[in-house]
Amino acid sequence: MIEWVTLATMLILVLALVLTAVRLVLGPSLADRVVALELIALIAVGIIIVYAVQVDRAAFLDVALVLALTAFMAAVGFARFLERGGSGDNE
Amino acid sequence: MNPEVALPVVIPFLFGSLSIVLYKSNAAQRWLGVIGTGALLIASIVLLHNTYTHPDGVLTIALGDWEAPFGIVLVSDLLGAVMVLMAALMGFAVAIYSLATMGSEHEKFGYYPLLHLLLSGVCGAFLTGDIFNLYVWVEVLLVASFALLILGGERAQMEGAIKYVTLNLLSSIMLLTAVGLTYGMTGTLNMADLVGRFAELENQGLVTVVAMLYMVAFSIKAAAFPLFFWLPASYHTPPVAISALFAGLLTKVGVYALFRFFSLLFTQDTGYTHEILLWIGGFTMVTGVLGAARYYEIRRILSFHIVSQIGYMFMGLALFTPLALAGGIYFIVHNIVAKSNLFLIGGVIYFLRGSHELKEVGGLWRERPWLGIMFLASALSLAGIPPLSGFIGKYMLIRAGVEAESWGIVAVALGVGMLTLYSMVKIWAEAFWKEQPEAHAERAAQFERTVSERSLAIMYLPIALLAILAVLLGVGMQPVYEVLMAAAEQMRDPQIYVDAVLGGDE
Amino acid sequence: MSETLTAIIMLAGALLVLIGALGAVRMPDLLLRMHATTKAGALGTGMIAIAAAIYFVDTAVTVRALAIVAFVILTAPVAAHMIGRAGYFTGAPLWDRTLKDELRQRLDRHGHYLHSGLEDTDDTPRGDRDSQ
Amino acid sequence: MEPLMAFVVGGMFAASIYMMLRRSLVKLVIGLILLSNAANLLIFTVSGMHRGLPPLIAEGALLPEGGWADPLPQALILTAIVIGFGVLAFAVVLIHRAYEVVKEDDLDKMRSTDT
Amino acid sequence: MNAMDSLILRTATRFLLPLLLIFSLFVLLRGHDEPGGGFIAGLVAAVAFSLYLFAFDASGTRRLMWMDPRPMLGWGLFIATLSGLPALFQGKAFFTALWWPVHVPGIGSVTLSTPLVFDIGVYMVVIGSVMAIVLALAEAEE
Amino acid sequence: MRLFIWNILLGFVWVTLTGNFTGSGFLAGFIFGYVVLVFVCRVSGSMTGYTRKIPQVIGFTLFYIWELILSNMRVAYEVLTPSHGMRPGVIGLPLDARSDAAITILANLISMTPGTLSIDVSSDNRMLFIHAMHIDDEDALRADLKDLERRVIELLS
Amino acid sequence: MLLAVLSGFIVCLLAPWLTRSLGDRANWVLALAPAALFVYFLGWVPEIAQGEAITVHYPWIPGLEINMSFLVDGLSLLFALLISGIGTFIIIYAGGYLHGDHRLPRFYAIMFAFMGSMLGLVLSDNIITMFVFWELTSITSYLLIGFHHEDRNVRWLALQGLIVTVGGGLALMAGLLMLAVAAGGEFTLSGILAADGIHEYPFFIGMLLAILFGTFTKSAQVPFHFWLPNAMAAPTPVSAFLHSATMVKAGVYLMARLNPALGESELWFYMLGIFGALTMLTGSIMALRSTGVKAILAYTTIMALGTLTMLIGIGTEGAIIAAMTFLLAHALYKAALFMLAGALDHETGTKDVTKMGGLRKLMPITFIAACVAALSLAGLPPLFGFIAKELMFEAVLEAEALTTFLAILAVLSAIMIVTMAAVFALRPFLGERKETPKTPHEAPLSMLIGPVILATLSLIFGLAGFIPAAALVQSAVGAVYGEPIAVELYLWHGFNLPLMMSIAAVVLGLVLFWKWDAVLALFKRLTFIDRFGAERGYERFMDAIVAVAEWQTRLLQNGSMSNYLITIVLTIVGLTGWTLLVHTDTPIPLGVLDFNVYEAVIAALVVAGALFASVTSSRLGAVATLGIVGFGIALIYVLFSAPDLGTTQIMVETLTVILLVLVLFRLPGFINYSAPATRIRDAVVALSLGGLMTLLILAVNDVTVTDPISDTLVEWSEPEGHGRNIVNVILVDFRALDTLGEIFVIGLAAIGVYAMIRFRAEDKAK
Ligand code: NA
Ligand code: NA
Repeated sequence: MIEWVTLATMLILVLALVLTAVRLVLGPSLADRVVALELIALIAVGIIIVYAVQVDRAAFLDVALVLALTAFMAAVGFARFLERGGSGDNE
Repeated sequence: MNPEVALPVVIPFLFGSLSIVLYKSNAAQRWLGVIGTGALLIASIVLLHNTYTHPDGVLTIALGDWEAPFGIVLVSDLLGAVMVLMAALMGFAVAIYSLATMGSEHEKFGYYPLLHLLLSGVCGAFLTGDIFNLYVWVEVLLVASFALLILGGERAQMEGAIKYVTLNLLSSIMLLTAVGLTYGMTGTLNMADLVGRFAELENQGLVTVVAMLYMVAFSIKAAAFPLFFWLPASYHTPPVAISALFAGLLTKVGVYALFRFFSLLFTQDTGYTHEILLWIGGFTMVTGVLGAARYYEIRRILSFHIVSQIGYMFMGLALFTPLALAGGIYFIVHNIVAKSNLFLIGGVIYFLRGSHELKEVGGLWRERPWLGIMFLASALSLAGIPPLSGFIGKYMLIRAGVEAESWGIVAVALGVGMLTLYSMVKIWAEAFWKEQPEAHAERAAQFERTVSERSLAIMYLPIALLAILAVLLGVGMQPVYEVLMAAAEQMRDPQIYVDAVLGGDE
Repeated sequence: MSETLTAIIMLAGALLVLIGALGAVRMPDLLLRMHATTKAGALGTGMIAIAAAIYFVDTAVTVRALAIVAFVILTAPVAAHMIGRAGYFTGAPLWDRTLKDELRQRLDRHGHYLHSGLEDTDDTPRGDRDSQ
Repeated sequence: MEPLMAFVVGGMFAASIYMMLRRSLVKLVIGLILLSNAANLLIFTVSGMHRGLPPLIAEGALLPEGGWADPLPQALILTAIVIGFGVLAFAVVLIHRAYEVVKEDDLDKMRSTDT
Repeated sequence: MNAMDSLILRTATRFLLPLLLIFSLFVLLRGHDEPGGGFIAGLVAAVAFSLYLFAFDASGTRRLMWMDPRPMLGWGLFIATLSGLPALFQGKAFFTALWWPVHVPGIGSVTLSTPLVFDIGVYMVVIGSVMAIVLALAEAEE
Repeated sequence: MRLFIWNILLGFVWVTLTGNFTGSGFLAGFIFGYVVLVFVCRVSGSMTGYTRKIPQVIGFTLFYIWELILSNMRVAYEVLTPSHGMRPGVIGLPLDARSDAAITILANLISMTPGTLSIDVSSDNRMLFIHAMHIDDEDALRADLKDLERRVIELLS
Repeated sequence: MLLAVLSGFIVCLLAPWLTRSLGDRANWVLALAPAALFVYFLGWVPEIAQGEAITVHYPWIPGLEINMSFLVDGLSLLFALLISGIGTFIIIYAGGYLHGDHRLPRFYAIMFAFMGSMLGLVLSDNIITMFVFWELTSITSYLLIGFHHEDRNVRWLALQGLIVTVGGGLALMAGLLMLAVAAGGEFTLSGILAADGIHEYPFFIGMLLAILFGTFTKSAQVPFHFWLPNAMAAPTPVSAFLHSATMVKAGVYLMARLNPALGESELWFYMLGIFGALTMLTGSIMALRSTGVKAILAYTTIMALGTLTMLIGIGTEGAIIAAMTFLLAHALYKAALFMLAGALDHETGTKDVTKMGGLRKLMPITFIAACVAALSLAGLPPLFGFIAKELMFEAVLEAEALTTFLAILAVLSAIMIVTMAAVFALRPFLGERKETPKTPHEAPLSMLIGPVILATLSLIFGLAGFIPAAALVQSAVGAVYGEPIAVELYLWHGFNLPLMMSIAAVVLGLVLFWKWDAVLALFKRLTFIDRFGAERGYERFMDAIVAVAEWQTRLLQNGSMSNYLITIVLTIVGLTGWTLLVHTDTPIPLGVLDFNVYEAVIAALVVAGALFASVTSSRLGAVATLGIVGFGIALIYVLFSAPDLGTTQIMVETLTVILLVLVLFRLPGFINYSAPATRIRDAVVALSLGGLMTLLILAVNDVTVTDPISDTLVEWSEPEGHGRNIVNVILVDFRALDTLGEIFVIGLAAIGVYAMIRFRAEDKAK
């Protein structure tokens, strides 16, 4: 069972990934893109975990752990960028 | 196990990292600079001596005691050892020259560590027997050169650096790609191991395809036609000691790699590959020297000349006879000495006159005859005037060309020789023979006042050393010839290298 | 049993994530999108991690999965706060049906000062108390 | 997967070169980053791709269970990623400084050192 | 304006920083057996310090780091290079790994080794380098 | 005292990460944690107000998770249905919470709960600005938020 | 022998010091060196006169067949004696001429270096060593011609001489190497002269042309003659030495030397005969147009060089005898005349004969010496020049072909030479005294001793032709001809056609002298010669080089990064792609398409992200999309069993974003700098590289590797490497050197970045 469950989960997550990527492309503002990027990072965490289950290798969880810990740094960075006067809108 | 093979890498690593640790003391960095490069020079002399006297003519060290082809092995054959010696020599000369010319700001922001680490990258590239490790060394020296190139932060440096960085990165990535493809085809990274594995491949054409990728990647590094753009765009922008170092070493790594790869690994279709190299060589000679003919700025002239001279090295490799290969190596050696020295002399001219523009300087033959003589020794050597070093190189190559009946390249090489002389004489006539132009006399006098005789003497020291070497390499050629012919014979017989690396040399 | 539980939680988490993604696409302005992505994304991912913990039945793995959950839930609101405020301050437009905005007029962009509007009501200003 | 990746890598190479040709400093550096990634993926692809076989050895075992994906290209790519990071960090700051000095994003307006 | 002046970020940073740092040590020490290693650990630590930088300011981050990034990277390089030398005294080639099994409470029977020293060098270099870059940029901005 | 709790906490983190649930494992974690704290506190000074009561922490965590689930259902509803029903707005919530920790926890909690998202705290830390999906009934919303604030303050007192 | 040849260089090193310490008398002391050499070479005469040829061998670079081998036979000894003998007088003369010049030490040094080179050239047996000296004469003469280098024009003229002679020298080098190959790997002249089969060398014609290109340029044959008169910019002692007796004769020497080996070909005859004769005529005509004392002599030198070339080309016994006789005669009178011209110039301050007059009273010795030397130049009895000219006429009439053509040219030039000899010897001295910039009086002893002795020798050799014949000419002729020939030289050799030609030449020449002013005016109007002359050709050539250089640099190094990138990319695609298409036989197989949907979607997102980043006009959009690409790649790494890579990719991606946002906000947004056509071009270029990479991957993917080295590493990892994360064991142990290099890269980048940011910041602070 776990095979089709992981596969289904994977497909759902990938669908979510595509949708979020659409938002990232559409923008319109930088903040929108960053929001999308953050979600992509979270989805990536999910995908990695599902994959670890799928192939029955817990070692991959470590990757998810690192991603979960550091992904928000991108958001902080972009936020800093915006607050420092970087232009957030489409140029 | 021959620990001396690793020393040319380890010594600059140690001194380089120590210099970083002691970044607050300029004095300590200067001392480390001279001692470190001096130690490297000694180590490289020892290395060449041991390599030459070894019955196989090849020394190896398997790092970490992981036997080849599984770990990384450093290999010193005669080609590699000679190149290391030249790198060390240049490093030492430039380190001394820098004592008098490098501003304290440059020292403070890492000039000496960068110098050491550039040398380590160069030496590593010359010694490694592993293609991926070669990529790493190339990156080490490249990033060191990036940092050296921008040291000072002037506009020209930035503009030049962008081209330098971009195009060199493109080349590195091509190299990395080629390494990846090689591993994908053979499952090994060790050069000696590759010789056999390439030969076993069914699809020999694919080997040639990958060879092309290496050729382009290294040709960019070597600044060959039509891939040299980064060099004339950037080499004239940093302080002259750095230009000299670059001129002497960087492109030579690309050339060396071509020599290594196209004598050891890619000899299955020389009729195709080496013919292409020959064409590249010819065009490189011509375009480089024409570029030099155009300019009136000493460093720009010299920069374009680097390109031109690279063409001769290609010619040596492409003709692929023992004499031609020896001639090619000799050309590298000679060029390192003569070209770098010209840059150093250009630096002295700058310190005495405040300009690199030929139209703004003059009167040096009257005032500084010794400088003139040292210039002549280097410039005429570069132009291939006998009995200086450049002549012997040209002679070997032309002779090889005549023997191979490659008339086109012989004609080009000769014609380019004349144009080389033309532009060297241009510098001589303008900077040395011409009187100091009145319009710029004031600045010149101002600059000359700020140069103490002591620092001038320090500058003269490496210049004289290299000038004497330029003469000696020509006049006292016989022992050099023997080493180089032995190196060329090694290159013609890859089995020597393969046996030394894989045969468990203990 | 644990497989079924894994399946349920995992699928639910994934669906939650999908909802977050849908929200990211569908919602009309930045802040509204963030309502979707922050909550659904974080919780969905957290659930997937928990599903994995159940699946592997191994303390080390469980701890790791819980660590993932903790990190996600710790960092997601911080990230949301940072982006939200940066996007808001730099003028990301609000949905035209937004009813009120009590923040806009309190922002002194040049001094990067955000007024509370309560400055006069308290005699113990605490502006710098946390900057040791 | 490898044939598919061949096209992915090809597409990345194309995208990065196209980007670098846009004359803009920023695009140049982003193009370089992409290019570096593309090369890494290329190595990953040509040395064979395997699912679920990380080159990790369980405690007490001598070999990874069930086979392994080739660890050597992974080590190479890791080195290449790190090197790429260093180099690109330099490049990023370089364009930043170049822009400050030249006040120009258009690469074709930076010709003073050539001509 | 030397910080983003976000109370929330600052407070969260105070909380996350120790976690990130201890996580980086963890990744460093077990890298030989599980995913991780000096490089990744160094990056995690660098991310931690960058977070602190974003939440607070450059001078505070410098104080936090205990050692100036430049000598830190210098020492890292020096240590990493030195780790290759002891083998010479045993008549082996450079970078031949040497192992000294030691029982360390908490991690169990850990072997101290030159690769570990090497990895620590890597760790220092990565932190030093990344922070030298990031701090210099941030300070230039300020 | 706070630092000591922190140290214990880091010891736990270590133990859980290494999966080595032994006394010596905890000791190692404690030592590493101590090192990190010495390192961090040289600069940060004291760590201001953090949790003291473990049970309360656990209880609160459960509450938080519950809120999360609720929040997600609400969001799911909004995402999956046409969006015309939303009445969003930004409101300012005057704060009784005083400590940084309390304010931060409150803000993050609000971000994670139904239909609300913390944007920022005023520069004098006395007003929290919140974006809400529905401000049709603003008073009820404010009441909910104040209730949450009370819980947080209690937890940290 | 070696010492003798190298003595020039040894004295060169000592000369500056000697000059400074000896002061005014330095020239007399320094002249002892060439004088001693002269005596030394004189000592060889008896032996060589017997027809002996002696070779001496000192190894230098034996591996490259470059050795200090010397060949002493009649030819080389004749030259060695001329060089050392005339050299002696020149050194003495220079002391007077350049009296008080502070650069005299340098002058002597270069002069001795030149003398040494010249001796080396003529004495070398090894062709490469000879070439070494050959080039050294070019360089040293360059330095000598440019002695008055403050003058822009002088620098230009010196360069001209250098370019022409070195340019020719390069061709010569190729020719000599071909000759060595043709002679079966023989690098000594003696060996080459003895070798068989040179004429069968398939590239004989090319070889010959290359060698002749070298000798023609050096010996100022048409059309390379122009540099020689221009080289008169040199101080007169230099002109007297280089351009009369020595350097310009190097080409003649080499042709004479190789005559036995190459002379039998028709091409040799026609090349030398025609170009020699034309040079002879051109020299005479140019001389007739000149008014400068040195210019007149320079052009007559060209005439002489043409004559010699022509004679060697004719190559009969008589021609060779004539050539060697003429060579000796010319050296004697021309050196004398040049020194006298210098005396005139030195004393009057002008070089223009039309501005001189009536000097016979003030400078009687000069006058007499000039008359004697000029008589020899004109080829009048009883001087040695007469014998030479008669022999020349005789040889021309004997020529195998082109007889009439050569004879007419010979007589024409003889007429004009007579005229100019008269102009030189009579114009300045006879007639009314004219005002000159300086007040003339007799030149000092040092400047007269040379011309007087040399003029006297011209007379003695003319009257007693047996002396030179026996001592020098016969053995030289033997060397050039290749076998011994008996030579007898007499003033009177019967009333024959040559004598009649001589008489006609003298009569017509004197008529021309009588009408010289009119002739001069007429010739001066013939400016087309300047317009179309070879010198214009040289200038055009040099201009063309600069123009081509400009054009090429504009084309290639034009500063446009796009052009650079496109060129490089197209080179990669061209070379690699072409090889892929042509050198691999089968169509490249696609391989097994085996992938999951989600993998494909992630892969597609990576490409889509990359493509979007490359086309979007939003800078930050591009950066953010870079995030997708980065995460996507990380996922691919993870999905295909590389957890460490995934982690690293994520961390690096995060830090890259941090860096970008720290840096980017100062930069402007994207502006579209390119037109649609440009974008299409760029897209094509980009896709070509992408396509190439795809094909490469597919091709390599088709290769199956059976035993990668990594299998061994996996086996070693736990037992030998003490680690269970194999990637990490590789990184810190198996391939620690890579990792060490890698961290040095990181450290270096940090140092560079730090310097970039801070260096200028502190600049500003100052
Ligand atoms: Na060079
Ligand atoms: Na393969």
